[in-house]
Amino acid sequence: MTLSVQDITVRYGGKVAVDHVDLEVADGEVVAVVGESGCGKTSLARALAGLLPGSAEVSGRGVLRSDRHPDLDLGAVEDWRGIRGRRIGIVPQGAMSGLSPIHRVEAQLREMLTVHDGTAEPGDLLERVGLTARELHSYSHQLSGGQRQRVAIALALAGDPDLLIADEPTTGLDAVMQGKVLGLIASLGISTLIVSHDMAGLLPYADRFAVMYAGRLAEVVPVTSLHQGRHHPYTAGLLAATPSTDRTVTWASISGSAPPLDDLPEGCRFAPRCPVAADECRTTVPDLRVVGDGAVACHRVEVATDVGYPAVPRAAGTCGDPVLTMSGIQHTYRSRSRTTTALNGVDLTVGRGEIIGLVGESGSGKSTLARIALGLIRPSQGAVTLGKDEVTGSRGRRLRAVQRRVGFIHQDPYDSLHPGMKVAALIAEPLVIAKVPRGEHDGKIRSALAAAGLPESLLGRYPGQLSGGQRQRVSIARALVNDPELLVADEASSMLDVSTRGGIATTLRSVATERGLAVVFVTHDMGEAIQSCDRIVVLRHGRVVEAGACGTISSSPEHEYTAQLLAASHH
Amino acid sequence: MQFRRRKFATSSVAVLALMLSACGGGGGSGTSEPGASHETADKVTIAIASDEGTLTPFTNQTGYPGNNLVKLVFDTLAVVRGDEVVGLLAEELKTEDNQTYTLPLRDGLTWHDGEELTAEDVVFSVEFYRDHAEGDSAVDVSMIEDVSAEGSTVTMVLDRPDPEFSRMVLADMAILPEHLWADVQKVSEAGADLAVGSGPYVLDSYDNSRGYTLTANPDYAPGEVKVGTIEVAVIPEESTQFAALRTGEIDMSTRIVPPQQLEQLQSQANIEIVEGTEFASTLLLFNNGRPPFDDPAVRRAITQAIDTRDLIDTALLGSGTPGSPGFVHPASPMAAGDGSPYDVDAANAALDELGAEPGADGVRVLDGEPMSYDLLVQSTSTDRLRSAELIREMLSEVGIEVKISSMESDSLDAKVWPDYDVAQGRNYDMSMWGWSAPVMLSSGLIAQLLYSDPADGPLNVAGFSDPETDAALDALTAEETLEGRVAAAADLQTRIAEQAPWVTLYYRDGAYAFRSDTYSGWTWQDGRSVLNGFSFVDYDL
Amino acid sequence: MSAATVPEAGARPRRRDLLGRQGRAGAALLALIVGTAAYGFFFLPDGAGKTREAVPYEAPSGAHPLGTDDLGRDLLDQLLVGAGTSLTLAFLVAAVTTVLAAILGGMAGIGPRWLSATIMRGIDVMLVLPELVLFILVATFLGQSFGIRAAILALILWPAPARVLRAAVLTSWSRAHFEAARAMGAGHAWLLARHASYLIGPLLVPVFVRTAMRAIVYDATLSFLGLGDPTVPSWGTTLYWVQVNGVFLSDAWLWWAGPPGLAITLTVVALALVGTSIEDRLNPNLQESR
Amino acid sequence: MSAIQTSAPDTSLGRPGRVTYLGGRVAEYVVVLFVAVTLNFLLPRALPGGPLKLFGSPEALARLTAEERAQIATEYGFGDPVHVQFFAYLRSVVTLDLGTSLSDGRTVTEAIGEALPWTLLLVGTSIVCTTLIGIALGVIGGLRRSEGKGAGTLIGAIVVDSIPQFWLAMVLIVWFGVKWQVAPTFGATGPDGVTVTGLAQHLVLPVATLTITGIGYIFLYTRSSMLNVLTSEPVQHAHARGIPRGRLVRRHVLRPALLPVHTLIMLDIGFLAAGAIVVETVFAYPGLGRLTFGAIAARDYPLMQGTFLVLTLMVVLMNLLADLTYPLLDPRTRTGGES
Repeated sequence: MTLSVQDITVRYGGKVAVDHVDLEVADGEVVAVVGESGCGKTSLARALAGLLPGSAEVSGRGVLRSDRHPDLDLGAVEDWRGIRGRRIGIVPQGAMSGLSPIHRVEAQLREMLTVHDGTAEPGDLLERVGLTARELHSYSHQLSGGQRQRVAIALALAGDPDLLIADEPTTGLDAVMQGKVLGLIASLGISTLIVSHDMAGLLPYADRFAVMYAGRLAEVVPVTSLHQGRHHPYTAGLLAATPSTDRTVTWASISGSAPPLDDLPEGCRFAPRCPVAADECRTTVPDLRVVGDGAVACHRVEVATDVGYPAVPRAAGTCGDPVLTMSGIQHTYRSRSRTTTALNGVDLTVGRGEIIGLVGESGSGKSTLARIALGLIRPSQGAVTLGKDEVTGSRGRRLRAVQRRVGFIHQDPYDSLHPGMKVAALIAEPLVIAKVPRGEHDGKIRSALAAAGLPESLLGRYPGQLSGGQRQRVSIARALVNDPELLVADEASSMLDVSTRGGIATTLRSVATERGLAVVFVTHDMGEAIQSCDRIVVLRHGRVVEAGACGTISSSPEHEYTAQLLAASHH
Repeated sequence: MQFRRRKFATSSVAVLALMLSACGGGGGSGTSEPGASHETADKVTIAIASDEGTLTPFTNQTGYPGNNLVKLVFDTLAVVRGDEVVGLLAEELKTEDNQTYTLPLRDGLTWHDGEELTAEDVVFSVEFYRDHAEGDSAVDVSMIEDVSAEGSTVTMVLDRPDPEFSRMVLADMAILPEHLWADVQKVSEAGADLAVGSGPYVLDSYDNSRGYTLTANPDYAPGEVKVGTIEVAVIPEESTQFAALRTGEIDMSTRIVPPQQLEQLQSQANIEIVEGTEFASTLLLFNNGRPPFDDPAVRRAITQAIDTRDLIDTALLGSGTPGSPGFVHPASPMAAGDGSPYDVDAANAALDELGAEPGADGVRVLDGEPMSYDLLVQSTSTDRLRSAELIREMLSEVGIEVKISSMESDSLDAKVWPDYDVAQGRNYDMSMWGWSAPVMLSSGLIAQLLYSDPADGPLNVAGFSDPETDAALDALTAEETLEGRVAAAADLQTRIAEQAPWVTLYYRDGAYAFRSDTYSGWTWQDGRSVLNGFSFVDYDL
Repeated sequence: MSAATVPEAGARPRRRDLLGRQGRAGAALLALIVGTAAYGFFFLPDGAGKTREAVPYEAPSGAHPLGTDDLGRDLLDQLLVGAGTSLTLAFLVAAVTTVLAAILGGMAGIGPRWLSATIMRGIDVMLVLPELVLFILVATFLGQSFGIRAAILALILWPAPARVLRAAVLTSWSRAHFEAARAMGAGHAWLLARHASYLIGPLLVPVFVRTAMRAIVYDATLSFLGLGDPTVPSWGTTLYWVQVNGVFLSDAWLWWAGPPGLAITLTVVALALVGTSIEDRLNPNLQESR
Repeated sequence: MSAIQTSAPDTSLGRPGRVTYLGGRVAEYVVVLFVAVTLNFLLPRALPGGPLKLFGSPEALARLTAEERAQIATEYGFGDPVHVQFFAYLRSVVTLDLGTSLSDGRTVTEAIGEALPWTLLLVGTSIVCTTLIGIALGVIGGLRRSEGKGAGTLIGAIVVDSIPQFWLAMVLIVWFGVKWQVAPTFGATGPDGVTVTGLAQHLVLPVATLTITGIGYIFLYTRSSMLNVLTSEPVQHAHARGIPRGRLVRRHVLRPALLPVHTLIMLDIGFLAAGAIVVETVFAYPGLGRLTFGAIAARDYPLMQGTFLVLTLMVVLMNLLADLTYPLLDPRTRTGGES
């Protein structure tokens, strides 16, 4: 047993972020701590490495064992020098931007080796993470994201640690690269604790999962028994909420969102969102009990074998007249002396009631295409028409009039809502801009609110008081309020927890069907596209590599790249 | 006659505005009492306010102290001692009719480079000044009709008799070495290598960082030099100069000690003050061409409302002489009568008589116009600023409102004296103004202030015009003897007092501080303060 | 950035406390100074500090707590009346500069490319010219009345803040809620009024404050160099007369030179406290570390 | 952030390259100099009294006839059309013939040449002192602030930053010069000419003035830069990787934190030279500042134009130097790649 901690509790000024958690990591084992944002997983990992800010109080016991070093009582550590980096290696969150910008890779590795008495050579370390000695002389800005992540792992290995803690090691990487990095970590043979929100992505690589919810452990389960036996409804929900590239597997979502730390429910904290919750769940805190190979904290684990989470509906199958037509779109960005072709001869048509998935990795041009559809970017060549009006030819007032017929859902739910406006004002903004008479506002707002699945009680709140899912629903309501013909959702769910993504997709589907809207759904997640769209357009380097119905693409991709994407989101 | 002051001195910085070229004998304060010891010194450090260029007669920046320094390097034919003008390079000044001057040169005169100084050099100098009228230090020699050398004697013949010629020209014209200056074309670019004169001091070095080093001329014929080296440091800030004087880093400050610091400096051990009369005047100028200042009665009434004694006591803390109504300084040989016309009741009565009744706000209304006037003042001249503020107070007592407008001196000049050409008119109500010492000491210059014809009165910035005064001026300049001029000047002063083309407010007194523990031989020379040959040389004239 | 970095989504609405403790202390100090100036302006009799009330150079006494100047005028009155002039100038300059900087910075940020380029080059040129020399030159040539001084200061001080504001405009324009609003068909006016004001508005305060600071110090320096208007009471004017009268070399500097110098320093400190506090708070990096 | 990330192209194959970039900067500076020269050309032509003022004393002018006036204008080149005058002026600037200082006999180039070394000495020493002290305090202030302390230092720096320069200069003269007599009050050299001790002693008070009034700015800037870097991801990560604090500060914080300070200091040198006007005047230090002030006081227009031009040139050169040296310190601008 490399690591065994008991009763870890982390408080921030009275708010409990991690609530009496026990955890063990066996020698060479890869343990994944998963859960939605705010569930305490990062706090747990940081507590283990002594990286919490001074304002946090930590209590509990923990022992770090190894055959090369004496046992270490983590609870008693006051000075973390000689522990971090040497006994516990850290791959911090966002390692992409966390390398020193002013030192070469070799210097950074040497520093770690010197500081932590490492015996390896920098070149060996790079080789171990799948890089070559060529990268030794590079600066971090000369490396790709995946390379940087590997360097960060090499840095963590320099001190030959007993335990590796990796916090969200795949953030910011493309799907294909995510798998490679996780595979690398799992193959190192070191006892590892990975913190992640992507449970499905870790399935092939983790030995054991510790599922956290609202600061508590919901379940601890070996990966081998994950698809059998009884589980916590939350674990089941997380798995069901991950969109599969197999169109025959349904995609579900967990309703609601995780509770804030200062407003935790009595009893089982998951009870308000749990489809099988009973009275007992709302009053009594469930203990972590051994169930099968693992342990589950649920009163209802016996009845929870088949939890009925709401599934994302499929298309009705009818597709109306074309609403948006883009033809021969070409776009180049110019900076001082270089030009970059972002789009090259893209055609796209979206009809009434249809959801089109625009899929591609970062840099594929999908967001540029969405912005051209919105009239935010004028393409270098090509034409865009909305209904009968040409978008590309309009300017000024006329362009703005066309834009008012399109709803836009921005990727970032945290920044796309003006922090100083209340929900009511946010939703009314398109009406005010379009100079819709005041009298009509109320009705339109209410109907949009209902369509987006939001209670009216939120109208008086500021965005800062809402969860990510709620904010994105505000964005949807705002996009719908002025009865648009077209909805453009740019990675609308990418920054949301996996549990709520399905909910957003459900809402989009229902407005497409009920209101006859044409929807452009931009995403980098092949599974999500297959599950929620009617047709899919795959973009790569500004060109369409494949387009077709979801079912066809899912079962028999024609282009190699499409197949790669499907493989990367295999789950 | 020539003005030695640099361009901005007339109208701006009063501290620097002591213009001291041709100087007046005149009563005054003579010499200071020297300290007990320290009659000679190896080295004396003095501070000046700004760089003075290469110390040639054409390149000094200011009249005082720049011209004074030049005159330590370059000697003149004559020098003013007390009330009289005596020969310096000239053995004596001989004239029968004030028109032909015969000037035998002293024996053994040499230039600093060892060359002999001859009568030809004097003739060359006169011709050189005639050809180089430009530049502010040039001497006006246009009245010399003929100059010739015979042996070591120079003879000059004037176009008409002028009793003030010795003082105005002979005592002011620095003699130039022909062998160095004959080829000089552009005098404004004369370098330090041309600063070779025949005076008591040799310019040893001039550099920006250390200022000037003047060393005693060992072969100086007219007398014995008492101070071995004079170091001249440039210190722009007045406070820094006096701070350095206190620490002993300098031995004399060429700035007039502000009255308010006199007591303080005097109380310090080893610092002494030498005081004397200065002839620069400070005026309140009326635009005589603009109503109501075209009426002498109004001008007189305002004159009566101003308490010049109070101005001196307050703005100068007593270090000044009240302005004489006839303009001429009481210490001048041409002075005639003084006594202040200050009388508020009389001023009020005069204004009442003119029909200027007080309006609603207490400001009188004259001919339908409120008596409210702008008073221009140079923002860099502190005593004039303060005086202007006091005048505002005084005139409000008689129901006249004054609005002070302080401006940079060039801008003020542009309003009072556009293009320095009085024929172009003027644009102001009232302005603070001042003339330098030469104007006070030369009857010809006084005439230039008042002649109504711009050709004869190029300095008539007040726009004064009065036929009777013109006649009085004609009479004055026609006099061929000094005595005659003094008498005619008395008539003129009565006329000025009556016409009041301006208010002569005061003449500042000079006061200079020095370290008595280094050198105490500082000697006051009227018109040239203490920075003059008498402070450094035991003359044998 | 993943959603995981955003802590506690349900937290209370963030009150925009832009000042903080230091800033509040600065604001209080500033209020005190402005109050004093207002007192001088409204409650002192006309001509206070301009009329002779006692003998010149009087040491502090009950009647004249700060003594009298070289004309026998009350120095306390001058300090109070001078506060009005100095602060009015500073705030006037700051206001004009801020508006100028906002307009030009804004145009450089969102205007057409040629306009933006022209303005930016202009700013670069202005920033490279030595400010103080420029002040002195222009003041020498154009005159030194209150209005001209204010105009010169504003004209010379605008480029630096304009550059800051342009950067802010550019940053704001790339914010998601701007893009969302633009996609709704919102015009520039709406973006400015509803969205930019929220982000840039708070930035105007430090810009204003910073300009006011520099205006006060520069004006005092100009006055000191004799390029002010020595007949209008202001702190710089008092210091000019201090200098002229050699007060620094006597004991009187304590009550004559000290108070205006201290007043300038205090005002600038107060402004700086407000400015740095707001800047600190608007800097997201610092906010996180709080 | 993400919005930009997804919409901006990043198939970067290196920046446009230093040469083009520097070329642009140099062109910019040429424009700056051109504007300065133009301003210089225009100012004397806008002044009261007109160009005649360049000729001589008012009294001398007063006697001139109209013909003589016209003749002078022609002689001094003011009679020509403005564009001819302008090109003549440009030519004189390019050939470094800045004219002759009004009647002090020296050429402007000569006067400036004499003054410049003193200003460089004074400003150079001050920059060294200011930089060392300011940065040291700023680093400490930044580190303490990151620990939630150091408000006192901040307020101290703000106070120091707020003191009017001339005021401080006078106070220093009175106390250190006159009262305690520990340092000379004026000038650059002692009575024995140029000696090391003499130079050093005469630098004390002016350098102290420039330093004290200068450190506040550097301090605030360094502190803010430190805070930015301390909270940056690379530093946070290095901390997480177990790099000890001392090493962390030395290796990972200081250099990136001082990068922007470097630029600031380079720019400051130019501005300090201008700021030295006050200090050099008060302490009678024989540099460019005193020369400028003297020229202004005496309305010596050619000299004024010359010093203004040289000061501008200094600022521009420092800007250029900052541009040139920055890549030596920051590999990101040296080796290309996305920023």
